[in-house]
Amino acid sequence: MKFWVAASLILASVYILPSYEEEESGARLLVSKNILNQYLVEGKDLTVEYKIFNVGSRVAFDVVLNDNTFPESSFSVVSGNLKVTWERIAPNSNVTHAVILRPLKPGYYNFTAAEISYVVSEDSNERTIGYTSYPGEGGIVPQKDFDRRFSPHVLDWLVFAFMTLPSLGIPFLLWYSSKSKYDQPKPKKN
Amino acid sequence: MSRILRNFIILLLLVMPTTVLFFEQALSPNEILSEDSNSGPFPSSKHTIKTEEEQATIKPSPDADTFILFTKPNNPLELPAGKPVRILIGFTNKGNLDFFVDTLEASLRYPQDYSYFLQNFTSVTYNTVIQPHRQATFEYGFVPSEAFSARPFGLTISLSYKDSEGTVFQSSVFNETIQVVEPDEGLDGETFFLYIFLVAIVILLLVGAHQIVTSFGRKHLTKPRQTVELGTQNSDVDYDWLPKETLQGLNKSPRRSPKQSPRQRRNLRSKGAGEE
Amino acid sequence: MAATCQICVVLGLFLLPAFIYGDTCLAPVVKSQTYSTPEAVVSTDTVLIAEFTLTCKNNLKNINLYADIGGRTIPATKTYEANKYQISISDEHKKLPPGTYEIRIFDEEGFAALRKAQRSGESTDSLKPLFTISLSHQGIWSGPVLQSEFVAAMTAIIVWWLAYTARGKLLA
Amino acid sequence: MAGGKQNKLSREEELLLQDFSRNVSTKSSALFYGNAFIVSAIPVWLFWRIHQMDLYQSAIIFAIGTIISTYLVAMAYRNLKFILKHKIAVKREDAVAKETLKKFADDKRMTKKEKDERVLWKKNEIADYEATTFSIFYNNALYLALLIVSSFFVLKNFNPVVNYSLAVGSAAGLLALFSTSSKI
Repeated sequence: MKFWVAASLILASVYILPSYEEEESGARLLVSKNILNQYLVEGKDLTVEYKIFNVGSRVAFDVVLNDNTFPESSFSVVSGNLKVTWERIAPNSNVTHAVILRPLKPGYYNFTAAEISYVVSEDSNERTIGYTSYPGEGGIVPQKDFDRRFSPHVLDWLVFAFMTLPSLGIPFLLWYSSKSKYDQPKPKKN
Repeated sequence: MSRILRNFIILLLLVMPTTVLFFEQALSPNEILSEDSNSGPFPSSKHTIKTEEEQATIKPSPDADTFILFTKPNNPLELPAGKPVRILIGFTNKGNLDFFVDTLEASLRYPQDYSYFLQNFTSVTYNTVIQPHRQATFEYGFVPSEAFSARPFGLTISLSYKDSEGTVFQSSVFNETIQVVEPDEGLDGETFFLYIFLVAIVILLLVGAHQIVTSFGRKHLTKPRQTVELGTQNSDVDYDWLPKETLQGLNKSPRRSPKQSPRQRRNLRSKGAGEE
Repeated sequence: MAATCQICVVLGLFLLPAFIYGDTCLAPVVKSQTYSTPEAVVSTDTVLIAEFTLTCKNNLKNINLYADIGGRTIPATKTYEANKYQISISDEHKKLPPGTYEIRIFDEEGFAALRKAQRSGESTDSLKPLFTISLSHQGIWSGPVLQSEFVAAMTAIIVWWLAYTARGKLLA
Repeated sequence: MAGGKQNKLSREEELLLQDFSRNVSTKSSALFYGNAFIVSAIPVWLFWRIHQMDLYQSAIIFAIGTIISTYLVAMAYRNLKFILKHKIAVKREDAVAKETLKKFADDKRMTKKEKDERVLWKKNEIADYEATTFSIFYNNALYLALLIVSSFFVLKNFNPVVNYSLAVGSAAGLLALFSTSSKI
């Protein structure tokens, strides 16, 4: 009987021990939040990328990434979700998450950090709360300014060609008609 | 029989913990540098610069735990010169006072003597408050200048913060000698075509130059030779003063030496005398 | 006799974790929606996103899923809506060329088999995924090949050149 | 236009020269100003749509630019027409003469002098017509080319208002300048 007690004790310690003894260096998540845009343009895509690195030595459990720094009034979600979870993130691995938003208003906007919370080890139910890195201040360019610099205005150029047609074409046709009527091929002098 | 079995089970139980631990770390060796949070004070050398001294005295706070992770080149010991380096700095507030993270600065220093600054990177101010038992991540990027390639440098990155009572702390998140290596410029498509384009232009220029040289040269050379040929047909030498016979003689047999028959010589002499 | 039952108890304890994940999703029904970065003028990197909702006949809830895209295995992110997952990949424009990407989704077992196959080096195409989502990436539009004002300027200059030659003829 | 050729001009040429004075009739100057206005209005559309300048805010600059450019372009029309007219007259002389003579060959009543008069008048009219139309065509082409090149390449990075005023100003100015000399 004694034997059985010893066996179960050892077995239990096997599960608890690792988490207890290295509580100090449990899972640790570093989360970077970047905006992958050269220009922030009203009405065009704004890509937000979160990279979660587990630099601790144990698996991070029940990781929740929640970003409520984009108010509905000024950003609409095109694709992806602002609140996501991962069951587990293994140590020394990283996970990428992306969200595509569309700014609705031009002007300056301060992009602040999102929130991350996770459980350091399987049995401890105390959640560690952290913040991601923050991209900082960004200027959202109004659609008109952006178009002036980048959109090809093909239609406008066609209308321009159409407008210049009369002021170039008519004089040419008139001149050409009278020229051809009176012009005899010039004898090749020299 | 059961005794053997019992020993076997005990052995199994003893062995199991190690397998479980091993399994946890099975994925890949932990190459990310786990750095001890409070590195020793700076090597105080005689001619420390004033800021250096100030830094030396500021201690990191025991309640703060920082962690550094190089994301762009994921090996911190070799940084390509001229290429941007991105790092993530984790900061955990273990104490029960708010921490106010100020600035983070990084600098490349002379490997033998850390007080000698070689390149000071722009420092970034974060101004973030971290409540107790909360964590935060900060991102920082810098570009080691191209001139520094293939030499060891001391890279120090230090984060300065203060707690709600105003005591200032500074913990040096990274303080090692690293090697700045040649950026391996893969010859990707673009640069390849660029070279071809340049070569093409050079060839074009050469051909053009050759063309000009030859055409200019040909025009120059041919002109004098032409004049030489013209000379014999209608040169401006006036032949009419020669008596007819000598002219025919000259044209008929240029090969014969200009020996004249006695009769001709006699005529000549008498004409010459007549003229005198 | 007692010894044998002792062994099977210990073995049972030992294998306990494996039993929990046993049942797989039967007849999965998938509704997916994909996104890929349209233009390079605005964004610095290409991002491919696939969001999908999985409903199984034996109505399993929020099971763990893993995705394999061209050799990259990443865990599928779970969102706060039931059974809705998201997979996102981001890389430089050159590294994610236009084309259709086959995203193979594995459940726990499939994933374990996949890892084993990867570790032992054999090709992983033979493994049958739970289901696949094909994400078509049209490609990055990085500005018109020929600036439109350049075309306009060229035509204007050509028209002027014709006029200039005509004028030369007239004046000569 | 070497001096030698000048003195051989017959009386007929003198007559013709009289008509070639620089001041044009009101009808053709109206035509010139109309065309010049149309050409000068085109940049307004260009800058409004492509440079996205706000029409109302910069209405004044548009008005001033258009008026100045109209004046300069009309002047360019006149100059070029004057240069062209004489040349065209010379070129078209015999063709016109042949055609008019053929027309009046039958009625005997007209004296030789009157026929000549008629030929001269017709030639002058044709020359004037052709010179006008070609001058408008050539100047418009040059104006648009100058405008586009200067606005989208030379002054590319200037602020739109400055871009407009400089582009239209330089295009119209250069046009007037070029029209004075017969080389370019």
